[in-house]
Amino acid sequence: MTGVLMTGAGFWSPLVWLAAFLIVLAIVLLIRSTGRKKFRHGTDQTAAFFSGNEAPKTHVKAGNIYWGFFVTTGRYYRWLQRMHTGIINDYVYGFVLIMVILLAAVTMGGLL
Amino acid sequence: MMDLPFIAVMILIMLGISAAVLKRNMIKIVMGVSISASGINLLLVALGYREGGVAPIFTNAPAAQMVLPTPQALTLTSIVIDLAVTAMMLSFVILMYKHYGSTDSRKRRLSG
Amino acid sequence: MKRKTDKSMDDGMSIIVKVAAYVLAVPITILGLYIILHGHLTPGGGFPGGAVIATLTVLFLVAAGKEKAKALKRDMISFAGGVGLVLFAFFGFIGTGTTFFFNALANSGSLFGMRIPFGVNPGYMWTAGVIPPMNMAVGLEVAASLSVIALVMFVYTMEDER
Amino acid sequence: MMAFLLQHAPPLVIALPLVAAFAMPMVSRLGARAVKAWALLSLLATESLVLLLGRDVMSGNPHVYALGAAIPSLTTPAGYPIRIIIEVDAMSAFMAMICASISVLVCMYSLQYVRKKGGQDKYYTLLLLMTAGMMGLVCTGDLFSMFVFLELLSVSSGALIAFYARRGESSEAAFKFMVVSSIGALMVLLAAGIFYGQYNMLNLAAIGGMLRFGFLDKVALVLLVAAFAMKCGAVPMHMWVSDAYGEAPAPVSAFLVVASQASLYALFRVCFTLFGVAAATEIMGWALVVLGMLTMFIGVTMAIPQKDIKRLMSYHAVSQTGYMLLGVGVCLAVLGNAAALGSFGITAMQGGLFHVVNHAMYKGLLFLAAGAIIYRTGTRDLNKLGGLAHRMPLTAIFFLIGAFSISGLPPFNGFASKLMIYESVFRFNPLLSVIAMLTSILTLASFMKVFHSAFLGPELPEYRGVREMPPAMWISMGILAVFIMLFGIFPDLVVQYLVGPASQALLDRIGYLGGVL
Repeated sequence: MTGVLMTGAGFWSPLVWLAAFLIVLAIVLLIRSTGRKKFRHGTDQTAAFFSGNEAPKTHVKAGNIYWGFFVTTGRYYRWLQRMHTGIINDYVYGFVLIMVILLAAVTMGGLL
Repeated sequence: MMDLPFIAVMILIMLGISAAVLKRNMIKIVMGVSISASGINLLLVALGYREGGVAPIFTNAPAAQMVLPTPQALTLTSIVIDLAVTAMMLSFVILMYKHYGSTDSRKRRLSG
Repeated sequence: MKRKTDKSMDDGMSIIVKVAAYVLAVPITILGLYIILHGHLTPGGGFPGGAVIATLTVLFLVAAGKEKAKALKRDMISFAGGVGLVLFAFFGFIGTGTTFFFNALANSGSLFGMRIPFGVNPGYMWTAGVIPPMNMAVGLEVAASLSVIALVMFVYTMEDER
Repeated sequence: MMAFLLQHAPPLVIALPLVAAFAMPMVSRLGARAVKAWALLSLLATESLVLLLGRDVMSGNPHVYALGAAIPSLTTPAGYPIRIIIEVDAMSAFMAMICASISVLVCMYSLQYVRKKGGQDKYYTLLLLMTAGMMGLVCTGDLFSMFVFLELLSVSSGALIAFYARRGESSEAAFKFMVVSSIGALMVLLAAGIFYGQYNMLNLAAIGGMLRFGFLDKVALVLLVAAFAMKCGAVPMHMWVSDAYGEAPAPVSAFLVVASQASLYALFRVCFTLFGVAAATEIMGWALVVLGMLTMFIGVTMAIPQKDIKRLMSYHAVSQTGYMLLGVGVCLAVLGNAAALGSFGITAMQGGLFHVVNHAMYKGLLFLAAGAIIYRTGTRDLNKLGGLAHRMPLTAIFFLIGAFSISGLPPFNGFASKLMIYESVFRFNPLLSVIAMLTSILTLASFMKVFHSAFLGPELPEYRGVREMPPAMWISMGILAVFIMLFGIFPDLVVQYLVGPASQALLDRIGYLGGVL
């Protein structure tokens, strides 16, 4: 059948998904249309509430996003930073290391 | 004595790669890569050697078995490629020296 | 970063080196051409011959110095290299009637199409089909592109700091 | 005429971009417009030839071509293969189609993106050479030609990475790339030498037929796998990827993704066709799976804190390569077990190969979107960007399509291939599947960070004059976006007509060997 992808354990049908998505969208729009019509764009209604003061119009910069995540996983990231030195010698060293590990795995693998 | 070239090949390749891993001077890293390439070229030439064979050149050839010219062709090709690669790497080192003022591989700006 | 500009290389090296270089130019050219043209008979061929000819450029650059090096136009040299490569590909396409890279000229009796007599021989020039023309094309290409590499590197190393 | 073209298509798809690149010094004398037209036309010709060849090959008709033989199919004149042999089966055709299609789009995008004075002809020459290298790498049936094309690919991409030589960083990235990839290619050559010493052959099929799998063969297997895994950017050999992709011009980054996948093809070819069941497939398969897991997770976690938009995307490219290694590695691990292979192995491989084509498309789209941002704003620092959606809505939409696709949100194409990988890998080992899903979540998180910091927020004063990107750029991105949608909505057709034959060809070792011998 067209539009159904068999994935071994189950199936995935984007067309059915799209149909379901459209139905849900229609329901959402239906519910939305029953709402109040007093909404005005560009008035105080849309402004953010900032304790009665003027809300600052700033942009959260990329460096500040996920701050808590980096604090929690700090040790892991320090380890990663130590790994990614950016020195070409370490790049070649990683390659040699993988070759040695693979060689050990392939030659010793039969014995285990 | 037949294994002598192969031992030399191994030594050359190891030398080249250890230079690429251990040396911090980028010119020396390029030299290491070139040494490994020469080691592999030596391997190809040594593989093409046959006891009692003559070189595959028709002109004034003695009446004896000729060796297959494939390894020689491979070696020539790989020498040409090695030349191009070495020239490229050296010109990058020149450019980096112009910008960073050093040929030390630890002086890098890309990391992490 | 400020670096001292090396002015000593502008006019090239001493007169002894220059004369020696100009004298050597002739045998180098002849050797290179010999290696290219006899590529199908003796060891050698397009790449070694072209490399020999390219040493001429290096010799000229080192001996004559930066001012004279401006006489070598990079565009023209890489144009010649392109011509060589396209010729090489053209000789590859000649055989496309049967297969790509098929040696269509060999044993055909035309240019380079002489049949090789079996056995020990002193080497016949007009044999081997498309291989000698391909050697020439490769020789042209290699001579040109190695010259360009030498020229570019020479200009880079001699260039003043921006 | 068509039959003639079809018969000679295997060498022509390599020769066409190569000759076009050779002729570039002559064409460049006619001016910059001629250079662009020449590059685009020759890539279009290559693309149409590849599609012609691919349609024939996909319908179960692999092509074998011996260069210089009296007839193209004369591969064994003296009982053993002696010439350079090009063998195009469904897997090669699949990869060749990806390479050719992306090359056309990248060239189209570059028409307006690359503005450097005096460097135009060199840029397009190198682009054509890269295409030729990829085509050769995926079409050749010979270990030594594989090395040659790998080096052609490395040299041309190295030169393209350093295209903006005014920046010291790009030279640094190119130097690192060249050192690492030339050492990798030397290992391939060493493996070719080892094979030649044992079997006096260089042809993949001939070596595969005579393989004894002694100690030297194991060494050669390790050399080849390590070299190609490094070239496709598996952790811990991935550090060059973030430098090279990050510093290259944006269209080149999009093309380098495909170059990595050509190396991935070579890796699969070596594992499945050259060695096959005879080798330690279980160990090798597990090695690929472990590499894939590491690649996936370390790649994505390194991507999250990045502040350079292209460097962030390069780490994502590393991370996505892990999915392909995982899918195909699972298939390799169960290659000797017919029941497991039938029940989930083939699906895992199909998922991996489907991910290859999807990755080429959405990663290409994302890199091109990043290129559009850089083209208009002149900066790649996410900390300095913001509010671009006001001025560049089209870029924002394309970026969002790419971001949803790479994070595996339905109904985009990334979801279909990831679902195949998850469900089949779950039956192999549930833990792997869970880590793969976690990686997807982290991918979405990091792309939301990019989208928020570059496109959302109030309009910044310094980008008030920014305009939407020029037409050649959005047309090529639009084509990619449309194909991402189509592949997402009709994944079953893609699997049936493209991925299915390719995975069958990769598993059909006897067929590949029999094509030459």
